[in-house]
Amino acid sequence: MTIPFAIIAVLTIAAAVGAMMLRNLVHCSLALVVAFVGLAAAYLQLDAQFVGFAQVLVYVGAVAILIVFAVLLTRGGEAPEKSVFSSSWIWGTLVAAGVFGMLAWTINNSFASQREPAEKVEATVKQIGDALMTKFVLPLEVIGLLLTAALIGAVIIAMKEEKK
Amino acid sequence: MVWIVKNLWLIPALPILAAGLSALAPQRCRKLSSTLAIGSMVVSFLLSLCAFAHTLQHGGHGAEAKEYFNFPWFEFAAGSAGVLQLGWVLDPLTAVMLVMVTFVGLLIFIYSVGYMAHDENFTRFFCFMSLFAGAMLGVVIANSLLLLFISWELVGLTSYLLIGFWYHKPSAAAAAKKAFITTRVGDVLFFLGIMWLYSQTGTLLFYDNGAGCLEQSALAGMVAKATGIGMAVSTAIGLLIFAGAVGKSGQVPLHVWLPDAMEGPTPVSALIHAATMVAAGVFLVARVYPLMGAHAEGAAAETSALQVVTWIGAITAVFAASIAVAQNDIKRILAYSTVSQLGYMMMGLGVGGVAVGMFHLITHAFFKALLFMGAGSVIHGCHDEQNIRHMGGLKKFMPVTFATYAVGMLALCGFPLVFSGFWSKDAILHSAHGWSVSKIPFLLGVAGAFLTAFYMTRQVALVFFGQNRATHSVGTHSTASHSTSSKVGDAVERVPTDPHESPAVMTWPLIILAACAIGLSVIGTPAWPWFQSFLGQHHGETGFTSDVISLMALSSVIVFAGLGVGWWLYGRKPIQKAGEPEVLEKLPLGMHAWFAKKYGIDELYEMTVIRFNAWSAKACAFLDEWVWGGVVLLVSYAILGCSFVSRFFDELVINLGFDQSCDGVTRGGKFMSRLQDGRVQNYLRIIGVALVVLVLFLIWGGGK
Amino acid sequence: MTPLVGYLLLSAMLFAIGLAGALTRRNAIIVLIGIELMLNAANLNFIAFWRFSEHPEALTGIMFVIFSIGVAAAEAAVGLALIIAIYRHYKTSNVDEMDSLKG
Amino acid sequence: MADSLDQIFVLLKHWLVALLPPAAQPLVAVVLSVVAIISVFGALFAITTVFERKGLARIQNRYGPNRVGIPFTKISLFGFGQPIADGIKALIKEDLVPRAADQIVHYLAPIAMLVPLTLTLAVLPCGRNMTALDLDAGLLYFFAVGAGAELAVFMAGWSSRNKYSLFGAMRAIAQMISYEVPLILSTVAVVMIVGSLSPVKIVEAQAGYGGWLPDWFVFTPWGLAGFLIFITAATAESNRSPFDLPEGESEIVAGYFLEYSGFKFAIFFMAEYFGMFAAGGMAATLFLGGYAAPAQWLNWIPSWVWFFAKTMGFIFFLIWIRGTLPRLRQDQLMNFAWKFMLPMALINIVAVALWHFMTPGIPRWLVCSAVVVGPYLLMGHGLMQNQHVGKRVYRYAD
Repeated sequence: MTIPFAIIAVLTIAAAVGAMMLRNLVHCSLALVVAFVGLAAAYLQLDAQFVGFAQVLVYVGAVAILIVFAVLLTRGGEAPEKSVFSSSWIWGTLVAAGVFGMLAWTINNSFASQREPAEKVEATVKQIGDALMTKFVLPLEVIGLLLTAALIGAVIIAMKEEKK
Repeated sequence: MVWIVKNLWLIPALPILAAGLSALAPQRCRKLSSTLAIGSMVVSFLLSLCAFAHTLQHGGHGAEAKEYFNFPWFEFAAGSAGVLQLGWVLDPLTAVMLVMVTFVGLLIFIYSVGYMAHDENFTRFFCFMSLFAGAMLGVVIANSLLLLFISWELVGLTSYLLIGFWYHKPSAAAAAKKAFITTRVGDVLFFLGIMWLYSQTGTLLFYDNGAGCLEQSALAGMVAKATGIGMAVSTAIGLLIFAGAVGKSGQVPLHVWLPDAMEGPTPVSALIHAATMVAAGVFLVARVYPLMGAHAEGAAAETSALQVVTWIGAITAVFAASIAVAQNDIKRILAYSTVSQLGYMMMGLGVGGVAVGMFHLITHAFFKALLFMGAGSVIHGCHDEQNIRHMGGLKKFMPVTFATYAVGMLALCGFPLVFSGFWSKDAILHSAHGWSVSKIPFLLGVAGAFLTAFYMTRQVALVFFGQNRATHSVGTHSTASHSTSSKVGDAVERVPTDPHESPAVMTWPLIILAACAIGLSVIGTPAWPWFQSFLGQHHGETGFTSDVISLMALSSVIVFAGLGVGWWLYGRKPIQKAGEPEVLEKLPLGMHAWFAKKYGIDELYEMTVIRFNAWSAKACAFLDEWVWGGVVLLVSYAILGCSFVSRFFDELVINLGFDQSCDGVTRGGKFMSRLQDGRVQNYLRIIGVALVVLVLFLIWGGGK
Repeated sequence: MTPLVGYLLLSAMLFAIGLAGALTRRNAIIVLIGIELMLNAANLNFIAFWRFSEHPEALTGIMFVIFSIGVAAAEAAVGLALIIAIYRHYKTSNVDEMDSLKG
Repeated sequence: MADSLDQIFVLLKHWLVALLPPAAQPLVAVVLSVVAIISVFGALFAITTVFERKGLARIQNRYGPNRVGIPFTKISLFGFGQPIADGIKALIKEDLVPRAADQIVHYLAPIAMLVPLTLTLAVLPCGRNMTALDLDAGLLYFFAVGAGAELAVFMAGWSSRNKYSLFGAMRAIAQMISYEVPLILSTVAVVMIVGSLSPVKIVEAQAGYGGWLPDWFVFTPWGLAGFLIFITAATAESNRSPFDLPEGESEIVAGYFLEYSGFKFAIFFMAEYFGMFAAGGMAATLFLGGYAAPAQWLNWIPSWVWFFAKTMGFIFFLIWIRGTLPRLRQDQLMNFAWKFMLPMALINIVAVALWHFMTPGIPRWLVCSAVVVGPYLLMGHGLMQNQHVGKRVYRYAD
């Protein structure tokens, strides 16, 4: 448990809690951005440079903006007067807590806890690119197809339907 | 590796690039797009001349003149087995085809600048045309069956686009569909063949220094294996691939689309028939000739797939020629003649090897392009009249067209000694005569030659001689309103005027092609069979041996007979009015009617399909109405009876318990509906619980 | 170097938080945010396991995360588009009120 | 001599670090580079403001700032004391925050704007061995961190609770996102040729001097196209004229920082300039050979001089453009981004692929130029054909 990791973890969890608890939707999304940045920092801690930057580029640069736009487009900008939590929030919290308990318990008694890190790993961009172009070329094609489909689909769904 | 070999891909790439650019261009830029298309064709022509020269001065004859350039395309699995390779090959066959395609294509482009001048979709037209030419060039240079197939399908697509170019005409749209679907039939089999070949040899490259699928090791391997029905695997694959060729180059029984393809603009027909599409089929057979000809050591050569090729070709030759005798549409006649000539080429490939077939392909390309463009010029001059019975006497109106057309017609008939068609056809007949299996293809070929001469004479006589019958019934005839909406110039005035000669941009290509149709004859005579030896076929005897002379004499006699009969029937006293009865209708047992409706092949196909449909539909209706219906009826009666019995029982016994059960059901439904309330979060919550339960279950020994 | 358990616990925590948010909040956008959080927790697991694996040079974890980031981007785009469409139709972005299948 | 002059800063840093106990050395090294970056670019920012004002004044045929000098003396430093005066003014000015504003976000926005843009400066190779943060994925880092600015713009615009701020923010975000696509795609070309995302490697790849031109990428067909696309998109990225719709005074009073005053406004200002520096430095690194000298015999001039010269050249280009061109309309802006720049960037990538696969020589040049220029003409033609740009006519009411 190193100091940077502790800072990152605390920051990320705090931001995540904020993203889930705050009343104002815009604040929620900004907190979410902080959580994303924290995750990226965690990736960097794990020597995964490329993924860390990709995380920042995609989530902070694109997804956060998307969410913010959606918030504004659904009039979420101002905090609602009635409760932001659904009627059955107790059960939800209990289930989430149960899931966490189960996960934590499993992790603690799993043999994974004895794992030792490989002393020096590096994933250079060149290696990743080679892997993408040779071994993972098919998933790459598929993901490209998926993104295209998502683009078209999103446009068509969000398009204003003409008055009948 | 020489520059031209490495950059051979530029030849098809340039027209395709031109197509892409003119696709980007706005519709108004007519000059831009035509310039792009023609310019790219010129450059490709020059490049292919370089390639040709390269093969010439590299002139080892035949197999050792091959140079190819392969590159890995992409890798779908680790190891060299998973690498899919493409490539291109430069050998005499490729070089000759390249020069022919680019040259004829270039002339056709220039010609269509004049022909399409009034069409407002000029830009689209040239975009498609150059794509078409580019795809065909791709077929020619391909060194990988896969690359060849890709270009092949591109050819099919563009042919669809071009035949249906005037898609506002339902007939054109139908013709386009027909062509596309008919060729698909062949291509499916072709594709099966490709996959089988890949599974057998593990490569699709033709030549890959020793590892290619056309080279000795692979062939030997395939010849050794035998399929279930006893023929060698190589033969089976060859037949499958040949099916593709049958579809593309309109052999019986898949020839039906070719005549309908006349619905496209005339330059398209010229391109399809002369240079690109139908030639692709013949070229394919020539390309995979080693596979076709592969046969076990012991067996005779004729056990191979070539026998089928020969028979199909011979049958097609006579069959189509006989149909052509009775057509009236100037372009249809040419179309059927193309079909029969393709038959000749296939027959030549079958009996005489690559060189014979290819020689006829080349010569035919030139004079058939000439004929089509001549026909186009005639149509253009007669204000989109296509029925030859409404023409006549055009000799004095359009002299240049007449002269060039006559040259083309004589070349097609195989007029002795000066015309290239004579030599190429004679070579085919000669080798057919020498064929050891049977003499029937030879006789069929002879008959075809006679018919060819006959119907060409008939056409020329009806079109150019006699006096003009165009003045009546222009505009009333069905094909007279051909593309009025797309030809602005003719749409406005349909008053019958005198036919006129076409502009120079249309006549000059005709003249050049006519020159070629004569000049080409020097490269393939038996005296100096340069072409054959260039394509690497070493004849036993060259020069005019006795039987060569006798065959030449025979075919000349045949040709003269055909010409004579044709002239005697049509030229001597030309018909006066369009309505006059056809002379041939006096033929016994209604043969002419059979010819006129093309042996009813179309009707046959449609009738069989439709009959089958109708019959099965009736059967289903019958089953539905009587069998199932009856069962249902019986059941219903049974139910009625039972219910009648059970009513008493019901009213006395059940009703007491019934209300309680109803309440139970209602309560259950309420409970269920609470689970199923359409709120996402409830579902999600249940999933969460389920996850916990599942994991715990797995941990506490439930896993094993 | 922080032991693997630390990262796993962090990701489990994030997952739980995301789940809680997705379960308890009214607003559909926040539900989507929660789901994004859960996805990211999974990504963190991948990276951690990659770093602590015997063969990090195989890059499998990295690849998984790259692809899942791509998928998540697509999912966010489509999901938000759906939310906006629903909002335009029902004039609400409250998941409690979106419980009828027919528009 | 020339070499030591070239490496002077590096040597200085090493000497300073060596003075300290080894435990503290890495930390101190980092701190030193950070301080260097902030001070150097801060000073550049100060000077550039004066140059911009003077340059615009020259273009508009008037005097720029020319009074401020040393107080209580007659010495006027040709107005180069101006930034100091401005700084003091910004510091002591009252800091107004609207009552309705969202206090926290409103306070955080300028910081969230300044930090990422400062971070982007870290990967620029300012000279031989003078890269503060030499990352293997430097280019990705550059764009990833730079993307943070959009969020800051949104925060500023939304938190001010002001219609015009929100409009400005929306415009700015739409514009930034739209132009980020061609910006990144145009760099993909370079990455494809160099085969690395590291700015240092990219600069080294352009180090040679073939023939009578240095091997800079700008001297190839695709490089030239990529360079033009890049600087256009970068201009739009940093909201400079003619793409300065987000702060168009005449339409939306000042855009997203309308409600900011005092030092927060100064921070926005500074952030915008840092963005320009980052863009200019990246343009120089990617296409203009970074810190490489344009000719063999100019190598005695230190490499960092060349880098900053090229960057400032880009800045002056921006100033010149700002003084020259009118502002675009929103729809023109978007059409230009999506219908012209994006296709051109994609076609440019195709050109690069051809360039990579064809053998060097004249045909390669011809083919690549054709691939780039042909679509350029056609698309330009297609986009301009239905709008008639003619001479402006003056009509008088009568």
